[in-house]
Amino acid sequence: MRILALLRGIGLALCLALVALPAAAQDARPLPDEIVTRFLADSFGDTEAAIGAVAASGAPQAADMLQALGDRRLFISASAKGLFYRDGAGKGFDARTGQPADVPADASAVRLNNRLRGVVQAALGTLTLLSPDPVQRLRAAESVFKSRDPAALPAIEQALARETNARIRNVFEEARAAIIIADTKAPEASRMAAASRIAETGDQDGLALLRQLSAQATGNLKSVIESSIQTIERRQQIRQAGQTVWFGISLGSVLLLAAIGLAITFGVMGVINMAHGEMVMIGAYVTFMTQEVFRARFPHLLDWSLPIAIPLAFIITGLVGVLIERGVIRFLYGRPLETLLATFGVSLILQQAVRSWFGPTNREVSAPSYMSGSFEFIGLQITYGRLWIVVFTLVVFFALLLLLKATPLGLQMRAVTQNRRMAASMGIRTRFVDAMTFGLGSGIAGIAGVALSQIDNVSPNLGQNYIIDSFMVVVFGGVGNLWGTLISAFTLGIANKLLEPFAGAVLGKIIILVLLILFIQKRPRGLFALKGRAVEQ
Amino acid sequence: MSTQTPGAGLTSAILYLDGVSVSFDGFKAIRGLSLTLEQGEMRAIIGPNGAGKTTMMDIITGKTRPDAGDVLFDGGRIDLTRYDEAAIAELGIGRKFQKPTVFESHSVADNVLLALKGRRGPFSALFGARNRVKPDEIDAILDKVRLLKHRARPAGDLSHGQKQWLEIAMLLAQDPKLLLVDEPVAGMTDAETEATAELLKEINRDHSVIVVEHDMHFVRALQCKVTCLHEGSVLSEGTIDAVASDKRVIEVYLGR
Amino acid sequence: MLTMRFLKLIEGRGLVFLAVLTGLMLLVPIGNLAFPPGSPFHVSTGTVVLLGKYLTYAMLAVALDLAWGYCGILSLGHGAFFALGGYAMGMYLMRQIGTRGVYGHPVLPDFMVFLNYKELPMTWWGFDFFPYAMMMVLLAPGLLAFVFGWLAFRSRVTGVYLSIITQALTYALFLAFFRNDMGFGGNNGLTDFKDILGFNVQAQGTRVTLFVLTCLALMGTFIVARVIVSSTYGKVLIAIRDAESRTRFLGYRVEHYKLVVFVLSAMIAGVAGALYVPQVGIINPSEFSPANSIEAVVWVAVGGRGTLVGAALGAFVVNYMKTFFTTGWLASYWLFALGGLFVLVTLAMPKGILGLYDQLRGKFSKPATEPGREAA
Amino acid sequence: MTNMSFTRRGVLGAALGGAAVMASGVRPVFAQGAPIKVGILHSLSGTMAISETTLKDVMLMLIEQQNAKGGLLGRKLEAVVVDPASNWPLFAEKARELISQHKVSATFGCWTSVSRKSVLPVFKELNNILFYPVQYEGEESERNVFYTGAAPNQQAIPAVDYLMSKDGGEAKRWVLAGTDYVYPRTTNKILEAYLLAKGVAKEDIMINYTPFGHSDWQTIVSDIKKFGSAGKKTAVVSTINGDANVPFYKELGNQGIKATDIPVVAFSVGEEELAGIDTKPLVGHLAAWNYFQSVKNPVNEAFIKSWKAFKKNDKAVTNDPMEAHVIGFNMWVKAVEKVGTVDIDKVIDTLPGIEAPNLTGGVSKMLPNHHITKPVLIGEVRGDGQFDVVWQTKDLVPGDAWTDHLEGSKDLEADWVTLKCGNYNTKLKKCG
Repeated sequence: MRILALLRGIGLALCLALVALPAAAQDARPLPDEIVTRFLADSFGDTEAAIGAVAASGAPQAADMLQALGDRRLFISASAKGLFYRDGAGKGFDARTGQPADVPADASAVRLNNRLRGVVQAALGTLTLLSPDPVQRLRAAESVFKSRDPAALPAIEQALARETNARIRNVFEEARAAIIIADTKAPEASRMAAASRIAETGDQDGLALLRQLSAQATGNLKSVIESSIQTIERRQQIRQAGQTVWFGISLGSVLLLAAIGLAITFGVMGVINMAHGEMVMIGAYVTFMTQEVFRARFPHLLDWSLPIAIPLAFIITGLVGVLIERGVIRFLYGRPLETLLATFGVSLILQQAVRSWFGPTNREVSAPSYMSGSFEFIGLQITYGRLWIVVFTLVVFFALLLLLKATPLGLQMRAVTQNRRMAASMGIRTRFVDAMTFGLGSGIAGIAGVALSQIDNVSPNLGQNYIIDSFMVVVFGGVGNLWGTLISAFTLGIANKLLEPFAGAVLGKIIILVLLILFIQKRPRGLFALKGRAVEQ
Repeated sequence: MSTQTPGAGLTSAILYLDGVSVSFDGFKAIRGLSLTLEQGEMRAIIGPNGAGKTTMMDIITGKTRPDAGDVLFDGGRIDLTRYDEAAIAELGIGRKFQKPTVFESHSVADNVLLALKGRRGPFSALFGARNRVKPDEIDAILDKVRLLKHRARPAGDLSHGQKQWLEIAMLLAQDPKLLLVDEPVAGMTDAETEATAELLKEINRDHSVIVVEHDMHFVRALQCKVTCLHEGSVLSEGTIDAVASDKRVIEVYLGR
Repeated sequence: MLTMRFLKLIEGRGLVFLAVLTGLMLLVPIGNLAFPPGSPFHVSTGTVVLLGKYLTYAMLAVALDLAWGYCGILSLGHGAFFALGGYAMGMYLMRQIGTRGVYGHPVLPDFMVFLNYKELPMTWWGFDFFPYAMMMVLLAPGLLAFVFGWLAFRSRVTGVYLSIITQALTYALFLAFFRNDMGFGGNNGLTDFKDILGFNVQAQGTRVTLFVLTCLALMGTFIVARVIVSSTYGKVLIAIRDAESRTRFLGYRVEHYKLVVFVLSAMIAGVAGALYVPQVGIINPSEFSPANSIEAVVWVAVGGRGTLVGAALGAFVVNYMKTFFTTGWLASYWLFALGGLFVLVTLAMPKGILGLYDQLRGKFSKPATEPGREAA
Repeated sequence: MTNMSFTRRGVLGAALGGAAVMASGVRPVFAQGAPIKVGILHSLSGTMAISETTLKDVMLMLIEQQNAKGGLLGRKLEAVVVDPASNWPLFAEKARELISQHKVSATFGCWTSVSRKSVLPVFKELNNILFYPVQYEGEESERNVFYTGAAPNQQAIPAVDYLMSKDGGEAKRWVLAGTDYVYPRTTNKILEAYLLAKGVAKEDIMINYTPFGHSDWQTIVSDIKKFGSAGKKTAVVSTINGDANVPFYKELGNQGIKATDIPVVAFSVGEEELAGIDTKPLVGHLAAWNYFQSVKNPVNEAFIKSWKAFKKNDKAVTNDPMEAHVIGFNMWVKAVEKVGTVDIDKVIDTLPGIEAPNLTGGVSKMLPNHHITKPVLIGEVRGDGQFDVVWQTKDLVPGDAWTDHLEGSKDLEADWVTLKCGNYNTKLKKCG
C-alpha cells in the first residue's frame, strides 16, 4: 500500500510535469540532499523511500536514474558522499545534478532486492509512458498493468491518445482496463466494461488479475468477471494444446539436430559411432572459445560470435572426424560391432581430453540478443532461442539433403556406401570418400553443438546426454534414410511432450523407450526401411 | 494348366508353382511364373541375370513371400507360402546357395553333422541324440563328395570347389525330397564340373532336383528337361536342344 | 571314462583356468585368515573383497561371451540382468536389517520410512525369505530376457538393431530405477546391509565365504558353458553366428536357439549380480547405465570373444587396470588408458589377448580344434 | 610418485600461501616422524567431476598451507588422492584402499548422498574419519562421519522464511521443483510439512521431480508460469541438481520469468554453477547457502586470494562446499593438535566442541551430533555471476541431524558425547 501512496505522488508530479513539460526540460535544480543521504544509508528501507522521492521529484534525470538503479548502474560513494549513475554506454553522471561527472573509484552499486525492483519498475512505468522508445513504452505499460495505480490513469489516457503502434496500444488499453477494474471507487459499469476488455485480449496476467478481483467483487461485476475469466481460460486451453505441440516440435528439432550427424556416420556408413556425442560436445566448446575471443577482442560484435562459430565448429569437428576415420575406423569397415567398441574408447578419450584441457566445470556460452527473450504468436509463448534452433535445424537438414542428392561428393558417397567395389572400379577414391563422409557427419554434429550450447551445459558430459537419444532417432526412422530421421525425430519429440503432462518427464521418456522397443519388433528396420533382396543378406 | 485350381490330388507334382508374382518396391522380380516338377525329376533352370532364378528359389524356400500365386509341394498337399525357412527345410526341401555358404569356423565333419537329418530343437541338440551320431554315417557322405580326407579341417580352409561340394554333401546329409542347387559348378575346373554332373545325376536317382546354372556344357551333361526364365516368367521349356534353338532364348540369353 | 570325457570337454586352457581358480579359492582364504596382518603371506580383507568383485565381473563376462562370442548376440544391456539379480539379493539383505535400521521400523527399510510409505510395496513381499529371493535372482533377469528375446528374435531383429534396443532396454530400466516412486530406493539404491543368513556381512569370515562361493559359482558357470558350447547345440550357435540364414535353411529354428542361450546368459548374469551386491555393499541404478554394459562387452573383447576363458581374463585385466589407474597422480589419466585400451584391442588384436596368444601359437600347431580358432 | 608430485606442488602452493618461511623458498624443516596421510575421495572423472574436482584442489591447497606452517604435530601432511570416477561401488573400494592400504588418518570427500552411503559401511568397519562437505538431506548421524555441509534446517527452512517475509515478497504459493533423488525428496517433504504448518493451502503447493541431467525444461517452466498466475505471489524452491540447472535457468530466462514476478530460490546453485550461465536474465533469483564468495570480510578475502593464486586463474570462484572443507580441515587440525595424536578414536571423541572460524566472519562449532553451526545466507544472483547477500540469520544455526518435520525422525536425536548414539529415540528412551 505504501507503494501506491508514493505512486500517487508520482502521478501528481507527473501531471504537473506534463503541463509544464517544456519548462521542466531546461530546469535542472539538483535533487534534495535527503534523497542522497537515504541512498547512502544503503538499507533497503531507506532506498525504498529514496526511490519514491526521486520519482516524485520530477527531476529530468529521474527516469535515467531509476533505469540505472534497476540495472545496478546507480552508485553511492562514501568518500564523495555522492550519488552517481552511468548510462547504458557507461558514461558517468552526477545523479544530484544530472550533469556528466566521473564516478569515484570507491563507488559501489546500490543494492536492491526483488521487492525494491518491483517498486523501481512501477515508478519507471509511470515515468516512461511517454518515452520516445517504443520498447520502453511497452515495458512501462506492462509495469503499469502490474501496479494498477489509479494515479497513472491520466498519463495512460494521454499516452493512448498519442500511441500509434497497435501492439503497444493494446497493452495500454489493457493497462487502462486493469486500473479501472482494480479501482474500487470507479463506477461499476465502467469496471464491468474493463473486465470484458481484459477478457478480449487478456492472457495469464489478465487471468491472474481477474482471479484476484473476483474474490472481493460482488453482484453483476462478479458475474462479469467470472465470465471473462472463463473466456480467457477457454482461450488458454486451446493455446495450451498449441503450446504443447510447439514444445514437441522444438524438442524434436533438438533431437534431429543431434541425430543428423549420426544419420550419416551410422545410417549411411554403418559405423556405430559412440563418439558422436563427443563431436557435439566439441562443437559446443568451439562456440565457447569463439565467444571468449569475441569477449576479449571485439565485445561489440558478440552477437556475431554464433554465426561465426558455426563454420568453425563444422571445420574443426569435421577434421577431428577425419582423423578418427583415418586413424581408427577405416580398419574396421564391415565390422560394425567393432566400431562400437573402438569409438566408445575414442569417446572416453575425447571426454577426458576436454576435461583436462578446459576443466570439468560448465563453460558459459551467452545467448546473443536475437536469441534471448520470447514473443507471442497467436497466443503461443515462443522463445526466440527455440525458434532459431528449429529454423536452423531445418536449414541444416535440407542443406545436407541437397549435398547428398545434388553434389558430386554426395553422389560418390552414396555410390561407395551402396557398392564399394563397383564404385572403386569406376575410379572413385573410396578411401577419400569414406574420410569425407565421416568428416561430414562429424562436422554436422559439431554444428549441432553450436546450437545445443544455447540450451544445455557446455561441459565434458554434454555428449552423453544425447548419444542414446540420437541412436533411437536414427534406428526408429530407418537406418540410411534421412527423411526417416526427420520424421522420427519430430514424432518422438511431440510424443514425448504429449506424454509429459500426464506421465511426467521421467515416466514419459520410459514409455517412449518401451514403445520404441516394441516398434522395432514390428518393423525391425525402422519406419522407412528398404525392401528387397539387396538388404536381406 | 494355369487355369486349374490346385489342391490335393489335382497334381502329382513334387513342386507346383502357378501364377506366382512378387515385386520389390515396384520392381516386378517374378510375374505370373508357373512351373511343375514331377516326382524324381531333375530340372535345369537357365536364364540371364535378373531373370528371377534366385528369387524363385527364395520363394520356394520361404525366404520371400509371393504377392500372388500358388506354391504347392509334395503332390499339392502342402502350401509352401504358409511356412518359414526352417519349417520348409524340415518338410524336405534342401537348398544350395549360389555363393557357397558353409560354416567356415566348423570342421568339415561338423558341417555335415549339423546338416544330418534328425530333431532340430535346441534341447535335443543340448542333451538329445544329436550328440551321439556314428561318425561313419558322416564319413560315408563325405566319401561321396571326396572330402573324407579333409574331414577335420575347418571348412573355411577349403577351396571354392571343395566348398561347393561340401554344400552338396550337406544337402545329402539333410536327405530332402527336393534339392534346389544354385550354380553348383561356378568356379570349378572342367574335371570337377564333370564329376559334379555325375554326382547330381546319382543324387537324382532318389531325389527330385532343380539346378540353376549358366554353364551350358554342364546343363547339357545333366541330360534333363530345361526351363529358360526371362523377366520373371517362363520363356521356353523343353529338351536342351529345343530350348537352345528357340529364337527368343537365343536373342535374350544365348546371344548371337 | 567319464573323467576322460570331462577332460576332453574342458580342454587344456580350461583346466589351467579351473586350476587357477581353485588355487585362489584355497590360498586367498588361508592367506587372509591363517596369516596375521604384516606377515608376507597375509591377504588383506580389502584384497579379498576386491578379488571377489572381479570374479563376479568375470562371471558376467562369461555369460556375455556365451551370447555374443558364440551366438553373435551383442547385448548392450547385460548390465541390466546383472543389476536385477543384484537388486533381488539387495532386497533380501534390506529385509534382513529388520529393526536395526536408523528408524528402528520393524518392517520398512529406512528409505521407505522417510519417504513415508505406510506399508511394504507388493514388489517387496517374500524377500525376507531367502529361497524366494534366490528364485527371483534367477527369475527376474530370466523372465525379462525371455520376454525381450522372444519378441526380438521371433521378429528377426539382429546385429546393430538388436544391440541398440538392448541398450534402450537397460536405459529404460536405468531411468525407471532412479525414480523413487518405484520403491527401490531411487538414486541411493539399497545399502547399509547388516547380515546374510544370520552372518554379519562385514565379518571377515562371511567375506571369505562369499569369496569362496563366488569362485565356485564362476567355476560352475565355466563348466556349464563349456558343456553347452561343445555340444551340438553349441555348434548350432556358432553356425548361427557365422551364417544365420544358412542355418535356417538347414531347418533349425534359429529364434529358439538364440532365446535359450540369451535367457541362460541373463540368468548367469543375475547370479553374478547377486554375489556382487553383498561383497561391495551397495546396489544402485547406476549399475543399469548403458556405459556399464558396454564396458562389460569390452572386457570380453579384450580377453578374446568366443573363448570363455578369455572373457573372464578380460574382466580381470580391465578391472585391475581401473583399480590401479584411479589412485594418485594416475587418476586424471585413467580414462585415457581405458579408452586407449578399447581402441588398441579392436584394432591390434580383434581376437583379444587369447586370440593373440593363439596366433602366436598357431604358427606351430594346427589350430583347428582350439576354441580360439572357433571364435574366428 | 604420488608424494613426489605433491611435495613439489607443496613448495609452490605454500609459497603462494604466503607463509613467512616460504617467502625465501626454503623448505620447512619437519621433525622426525612419518608424514600424516590425508585421504581425498572426490570424483575427478565421470558426471560428478563437474562439482567435485574443485574440492580436491581446495584440499590440496589447505594441506600445502598447513605444511607451510610446519605441518601437524611437527609431521608433514601428505595428500592421497584417489578417483572414484562417479561410480558408487568404486567409492567404497577406494575408501577401503585409502584406509587399509594408505593408512590415512582422515578422509575428506564425497558429494552425492549415494557416494556417502556407499562408503559408510567401510568407514564403520575400518573405523576411520570422513568429513562430508555438502549440504544434504540429514536423517543421518554416524560416529565416523562429520557433516560440515548444511542440514535441511540450515538452508531450506530459513530460505522459505525469507520468501514469506516482506522483503522476500510475501510468497503465498509455492513450487517445489527438484531432481528425483533423496536430497530433494526429503527436503521437499520437510518444506511441505513446514508450509502446511504455516497455513499454506495444499493446492497452493506444486511439487515436481525431474531426472538427473534433465535438459528439456519447456513444459515444466511454462507450467510454473501458469501455476504462478493464480493471482497469488508465487515462489519456486529449487532443489534441482548440478547439470540440470543450466538448461533450467536458460529456459527461465528465455520464457522471461523475472525474479520480480516469480523468484526462484535454489539450494544447489552456487558460484560454480553460475559460472556456466549468462546470469543477466537471472538477476534477482536467489540461492540459500552458508557462504558466498561475495561476503566481505578479511578472512574470506585472504582465502579467495590464495585460492586464485593456487589455481593460477583470476576468475576462479569459491563456493559453499569449499568453505565446508576449510572449516572441516581446520577443525580436524585443531582436534589433532589438542589430543596430540592422530589416533582415530581420540580424534573422534575430541572433535565435538572444537571451534573453527568460518569464512563468513563467524566461528563454527562441531556439535555432539557431528554437524556444525553455520550462518544461513540468502543471496541474489547478480549480472556478473556472483551473489548479493540480501538476508542472513542473526547468529549461527546448529545443524539438526533428525528433522522435527518428518514422522519417522521427529523423536530421534543424535549425540555422540553423552548418549554415544546417532539415532537415540527420545520416546522409547533407547538407541536405534
